Amino acid sequence: MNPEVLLSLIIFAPAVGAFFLAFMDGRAVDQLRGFTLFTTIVTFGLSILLWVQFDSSVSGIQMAVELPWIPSWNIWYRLGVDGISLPLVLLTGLVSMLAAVASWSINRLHKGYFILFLLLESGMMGVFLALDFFLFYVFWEVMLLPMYFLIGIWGGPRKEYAAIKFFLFTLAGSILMLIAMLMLYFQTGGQEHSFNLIELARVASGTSEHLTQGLTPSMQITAFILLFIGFAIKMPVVPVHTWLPDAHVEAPTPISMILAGVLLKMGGYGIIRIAFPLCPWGTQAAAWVLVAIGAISIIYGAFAALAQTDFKRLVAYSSVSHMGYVLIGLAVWKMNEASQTVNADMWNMGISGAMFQMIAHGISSSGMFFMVGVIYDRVHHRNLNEFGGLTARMPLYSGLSAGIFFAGLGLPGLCGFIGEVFVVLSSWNFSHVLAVIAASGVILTAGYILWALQRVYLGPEYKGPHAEDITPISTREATVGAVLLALAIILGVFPNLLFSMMNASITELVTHMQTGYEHAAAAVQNLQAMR
Amino acid sequence: MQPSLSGYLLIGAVLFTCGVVCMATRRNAIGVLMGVELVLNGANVNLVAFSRYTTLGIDGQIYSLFIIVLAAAEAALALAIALNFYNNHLTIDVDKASSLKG
Amino acid sequence: MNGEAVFFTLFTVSACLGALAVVVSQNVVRMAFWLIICLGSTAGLFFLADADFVGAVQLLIYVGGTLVLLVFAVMLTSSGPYVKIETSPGEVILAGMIGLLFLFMVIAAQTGIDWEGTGSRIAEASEIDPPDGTFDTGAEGHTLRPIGMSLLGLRPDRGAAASGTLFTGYLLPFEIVSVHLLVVLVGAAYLARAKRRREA
Amino acid sequence: MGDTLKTLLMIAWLLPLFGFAVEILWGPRGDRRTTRWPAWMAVACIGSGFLCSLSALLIWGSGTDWAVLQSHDSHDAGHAAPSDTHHEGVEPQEHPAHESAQQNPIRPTAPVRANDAARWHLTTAADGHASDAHQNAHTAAGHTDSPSDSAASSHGQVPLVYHGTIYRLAAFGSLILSIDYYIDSLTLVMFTMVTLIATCIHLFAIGYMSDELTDEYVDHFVHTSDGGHLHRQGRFYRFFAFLSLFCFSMLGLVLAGNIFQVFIFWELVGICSYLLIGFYTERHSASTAANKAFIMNRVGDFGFLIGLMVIWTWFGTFQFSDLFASLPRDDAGRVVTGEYGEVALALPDGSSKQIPYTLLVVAGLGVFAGCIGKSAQFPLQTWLPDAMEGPTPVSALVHSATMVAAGVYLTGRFYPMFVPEVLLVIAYIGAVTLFLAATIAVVATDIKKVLAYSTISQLGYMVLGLGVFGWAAGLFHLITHAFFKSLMFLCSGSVIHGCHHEQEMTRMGGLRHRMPITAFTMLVGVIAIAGLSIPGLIAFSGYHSKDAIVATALAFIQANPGHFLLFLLPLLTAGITAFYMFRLWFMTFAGEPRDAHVYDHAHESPWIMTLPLLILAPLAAFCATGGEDGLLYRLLAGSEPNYVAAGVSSTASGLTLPGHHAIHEVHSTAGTWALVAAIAGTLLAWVLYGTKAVRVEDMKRQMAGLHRFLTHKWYFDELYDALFVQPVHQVARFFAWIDRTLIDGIVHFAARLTVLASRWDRLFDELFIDGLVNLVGRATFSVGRSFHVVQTGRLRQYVMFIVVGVVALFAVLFTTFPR
Repeated sequence: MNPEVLLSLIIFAPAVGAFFLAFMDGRAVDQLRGFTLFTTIVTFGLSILLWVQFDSSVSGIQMAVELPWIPSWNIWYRLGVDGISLPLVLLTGLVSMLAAVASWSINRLHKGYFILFLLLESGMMGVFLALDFFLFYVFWEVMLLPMYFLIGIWGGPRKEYAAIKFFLFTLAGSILMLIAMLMLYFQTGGQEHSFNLIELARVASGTSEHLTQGLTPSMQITAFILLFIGFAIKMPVVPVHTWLPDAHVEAPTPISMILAGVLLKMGGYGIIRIAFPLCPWGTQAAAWVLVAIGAISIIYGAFAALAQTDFKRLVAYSSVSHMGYVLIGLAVWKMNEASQTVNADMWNMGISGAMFQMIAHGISSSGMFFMVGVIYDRVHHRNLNEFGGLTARMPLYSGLSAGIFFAGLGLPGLCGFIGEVFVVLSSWNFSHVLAVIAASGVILTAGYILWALQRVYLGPEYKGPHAEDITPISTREATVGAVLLALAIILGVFPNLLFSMMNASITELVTHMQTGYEHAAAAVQNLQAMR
Repeated sequence: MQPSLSGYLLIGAVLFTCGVVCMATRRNAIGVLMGVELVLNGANVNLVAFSRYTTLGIDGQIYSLFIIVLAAAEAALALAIALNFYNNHLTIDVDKASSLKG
Repeated sequence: MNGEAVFFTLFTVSACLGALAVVVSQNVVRMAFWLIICLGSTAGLFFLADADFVGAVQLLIYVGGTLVLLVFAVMLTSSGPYVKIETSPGEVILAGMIGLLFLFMVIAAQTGIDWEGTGSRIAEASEIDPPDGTFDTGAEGHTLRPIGMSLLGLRPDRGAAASGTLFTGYLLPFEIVSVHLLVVLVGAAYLARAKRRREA
Repeated sequence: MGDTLKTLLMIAWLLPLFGFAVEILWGPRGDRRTTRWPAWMAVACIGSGFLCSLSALLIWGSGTDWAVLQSHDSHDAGHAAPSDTHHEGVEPQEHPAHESAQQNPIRPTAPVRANDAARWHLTTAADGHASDAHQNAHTAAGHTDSPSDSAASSHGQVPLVYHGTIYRLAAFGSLILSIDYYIDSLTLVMFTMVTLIATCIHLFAIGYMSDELTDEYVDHFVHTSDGGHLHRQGRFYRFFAFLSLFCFSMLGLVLAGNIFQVFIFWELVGICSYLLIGFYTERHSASTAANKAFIMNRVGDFGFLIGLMVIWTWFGTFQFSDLFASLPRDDAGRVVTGEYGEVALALPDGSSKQIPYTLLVVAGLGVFAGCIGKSAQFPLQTWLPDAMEGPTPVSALVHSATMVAAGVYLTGRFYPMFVPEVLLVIAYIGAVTLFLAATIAVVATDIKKVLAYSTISQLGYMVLGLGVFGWAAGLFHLITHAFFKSLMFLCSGSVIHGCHHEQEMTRMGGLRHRMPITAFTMLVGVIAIAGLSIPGLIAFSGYHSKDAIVATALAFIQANPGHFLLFLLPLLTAGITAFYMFRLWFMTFAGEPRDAHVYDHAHESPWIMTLPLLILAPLAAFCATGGEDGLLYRLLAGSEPNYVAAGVSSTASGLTLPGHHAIHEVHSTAGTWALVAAIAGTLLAWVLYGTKAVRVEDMKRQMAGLHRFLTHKWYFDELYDALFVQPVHQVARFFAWIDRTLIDGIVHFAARLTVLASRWDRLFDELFIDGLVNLVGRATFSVGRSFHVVQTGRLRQYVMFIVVGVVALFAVLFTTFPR
């Protein structure tokens, strides 16, 4: 299919679906559900089609779309896909589809819910496909509002608090991003300001004269800090993570799935798509801090998870812990005095591992939230100490849950392992201490996941309320779980499926960053000479 | 006493001042109107004098003609107003016409 | 002392005295009379200043028209006690003082100006032919013809070169004034028509 | 041949996975719960695996014309019998061979990565002093697929290593991670051993687990809240599915061609162990034990991961062949260090890299930390006894024969990467472990716990053996131990089954009358583990293998007298081992029944459970026949790293690692000491428990303090609880508190501050800004109001005002701009 049509369709198909939903009868719940599911399936099918058309040997952007949007400000409708965004697009399609299936448990205001749900999917797809900073920002914000309402209307008891917290945190991040965006817009390009991410990246890795005038190294550092904080909030990392447990706990199950499965990935994607290539010098300057924050997130998240008594909160903190690996993997960029990357392949591996970890976490974490949701739908509580004995009552459910939780635990053969271990392996090259700290996460992860499994699934009998409502898992629920588990296994056994997709792009990114850093170093010398 | 510019201007000034004082002191609406006529006349004297003694040429005379015409019109209208006022108030004492008092 | 000076002095004195009498006299009818004297003298002054057409108009319109109108008005409204409406002496004195102040000021202003120099400077700056100061003393009178031409849109007094764009005549103002007069007449008639009093 | 071997082993490896998939997916439906077919499926898979492995071993042997054995013939000729000490005279003639071996070191050629193409090359010279092995080696090489390019570098190679890639996991530039295979004789022996024992245990489990074949299983160990016992559906299929998954993982671990792959399967066996220990999910003790096992393993794996990170960062590869080739060793087997203690690696891509020596130590210790966890060595030994919560076949297979031995296997497999300092640590850890576990076993009364501690102790032996440079000895013990320990566990399982899940030995006794086959086979195992023998006539496997370790230890302390504990502890423990094993046997099978109820209901197990015992018993007894000249030892020694045989003298750290020759010299001495200790232990056990000549209760009372110390397992659990578990929970709670209180507190504070600021803002807005506006309005109004007096409405006054205004204006003008 023509890339213009295909990419735009992927983004706007859900929105069109939402438009049609608006004209449907709000009482015909089954039709609403069915139509939403159909829309998400179509979207996922389109993203599969994108995958089919994708050429993984090409390192740059593919199927680029360029249409003028606001020409007076040089804002374009630019879309495109490369090895970094494609997996996330596929993940978005998949998780949205499964979340649509999981949305059967929504029991009020169906029409509004499904409309917002589809709009949310549009926003997410747009974020991953946009190549114009302005467009990116617009989609970023577009996705924010439906999320706010989805949490705030269909959430749990403290939904208002959670929704506002989520919104304010994310908005604070967006504003920092906006500042950085305008900074880059006005400082780069010299004669012509641009929001084009590719163009900006090209400038950032341009000749040193280029950097002395426009995007100076010191400005890169400022821009990077702004962008990083913006994305870090989304990711999230300690200490700006506290919106996550609340949002997760209060959000309805399918929204938790999307939140964990896709939204958190936007932070990582933003860093790798925007913060890194636009500020190579800033990246290098902040690398150690990034890795340290990542390591702290791992340990902190794991410890915090260990202390939780709310099942969903535990899973939420596990997300914090797991996303720490992403940050570490992205930032293990070590330079020597000669401005050369020490062991660039290691960094390549780190980024790949981080990307893999994002996908893996998208699968395992949304699976975990779904599993929590399944039991919550039955007994309406999440207190870890009031479960037990579910293996006997719900054997299939327990089996699927165990599999998915093991994926979260980082068990080999399941997707979580590859990401974690690859990141950890690549991190020793960067810093011994941080690598050891990151690696020690495996113990704590095993601790909190196994302990949770023991308290929830094992044991002689169920201890909490509503024992009579525990019914075996339905086919619909089992399908979601089984799909996620199957994917976890496939990715765990054949990680190269994903790595081969990303390899060319990540290699190019690494080269790009190296070039950018060299030129920035030269620019720094120029600036010093000028003084 | 030879006619000269300053002489004319002096006459204009006297007529003007008299008109103003007349306007200020008459309580009779028609008296006020007469004061206005005097003021206009003083101005006319000036214009004609300028026309005669300076480079203004014929323009001054034409201005004074217009003023005379306007004065006539104004007089007609003012008298109409005065009559109306008289019809309404049975007096033409302008001090009684103080509805615009703030 | 030639005749011109004599007439000038005569008219000056009668005009000024007439004006003063208008101010001083309390009776409206007398005021009207003194006003006639004053305006008539002024018309004489106009004649002396070579503005014979203006002087004629002055006599015609003011003395013959406006004042008659005023006298009619006085008669229409002077029902008994209202012919004389006394003003308080304080007010008169105050007005007189302010009037004198004003007069002094105006005289001071006009005597402070060098009229000759100003005239020549204006003539230099405007680069136009100064009027020769004497109009054609033809059979039709001093100013009748030029004024008539001006009102029809021509300026014969400025010479052929200047009668182009800059010094057009007064055709348009003349028309406007004509219409204005018409409107005023209609308006005056409307206002002055007898209405039945509400209260009555 | 490489392809054939690879195919056979991969079939043996993947069949259990297939079995697992079928059993777990198809098992739970309806009436399939009560059929035995999952078990037979599992047996078929693992049995076929065994046949494949065995045929692979045979193919390998015949392919090399059993060169391993032949090459040792010369060795044999040199040292006719272990007990014969005249070999000292032969020594001088062997030295030239030594020298020549050192002058022509066999360096592996720089390996070229080959995907899916089995390549073989010469890695080791099994026996440097076998001068005439040269010929045989050449013959062997001639028989294999292709002439070796490195065969010219000659000296006496024998074993072949086939390695290659199965598929690639990921590649980042020059960094490649893949699933590889690495086949040498060790792999083949391990495969055969694992599949054989697993087959037997599967068979046994069919009988042992048969009470799960019901829809209404009553678990007497679990009490529900209403006071009754737990009733649940049987889970027969699930047990065998997990067993199959375990077999797959274990075989994958053995087949692994790179250390990363080992790590993968390492974790997988860990999770299988978790699932199997926690098989009775309803029992809290079981799930807790499973958690403990997995988490303690993870602690070890944390170290493993650090080792992996070091290796990956510095070597850039995980493949065994590349790693071994990268580490430079001089002719004497010492790791070559530079001036500042750095080691110049010869990386597979031809480049070189300087690695600090300390990092090599870190890498070695890290990987060994994984082994500590998996093999339950000190200080991570406490999980294994708890793991006995699992069904007995699991204990037999996972927690004695295979998985826990994986640590030892990895130590052996990764041996060339361990520098002497690491080996010393390994040796001490082994020594401490074997002693510590044995002492606890002396006082344990649960029949499975005794065996568990015995397992830890024996694993300590293996680790010690490897640590003191007895590569083959350690692995030899691994194999023999696997046989006799699985036998003993199965016997104990049979006892437990026969006594209706009674595990306390204090309630048993005299059971040999009730279950003779079990008693007899158990005795075989006990003799084997105790290391008893009649020298020169008959010796069970344990004697040979333990002998080899003790001999190595003796040779080691002779070279390094400061480390005498490394000999003393194993020697002492040899006696203790004999004591507690015979104590177990006497308490269980001999004497009078202590509990009539148990005795009366005891019965011999059905044939499906005794058959495996009967298969394993002869293997346990005779698998090591011939000792160091026997088939098994030779097969293992064939894979020995080439520098081990000659020993390494005075390394940088001052250690001297004994070579085969030095060990041989002291073999008979050590053997004699070990035998004496074993016999002493046996006699003591007989006196205390067989004859009842001494009252055990009195002894317990006399040494109450020691007894309590031992029954509390040296207070390790309490120590760890206080040192790690509680602090971790504290820290976790603290972090959660930080999260809820501090970070959220800051957020809330900011929020409240914002609200407060907004309030102030509102006040400011209402009071100040609005006030200002109103003020302006009011002022304007009042000013206007104040002017209203001027607005008299009187015309004449207005005129006056105008005039006054004009006058004033003029006055101002005249005064301001005077002429």
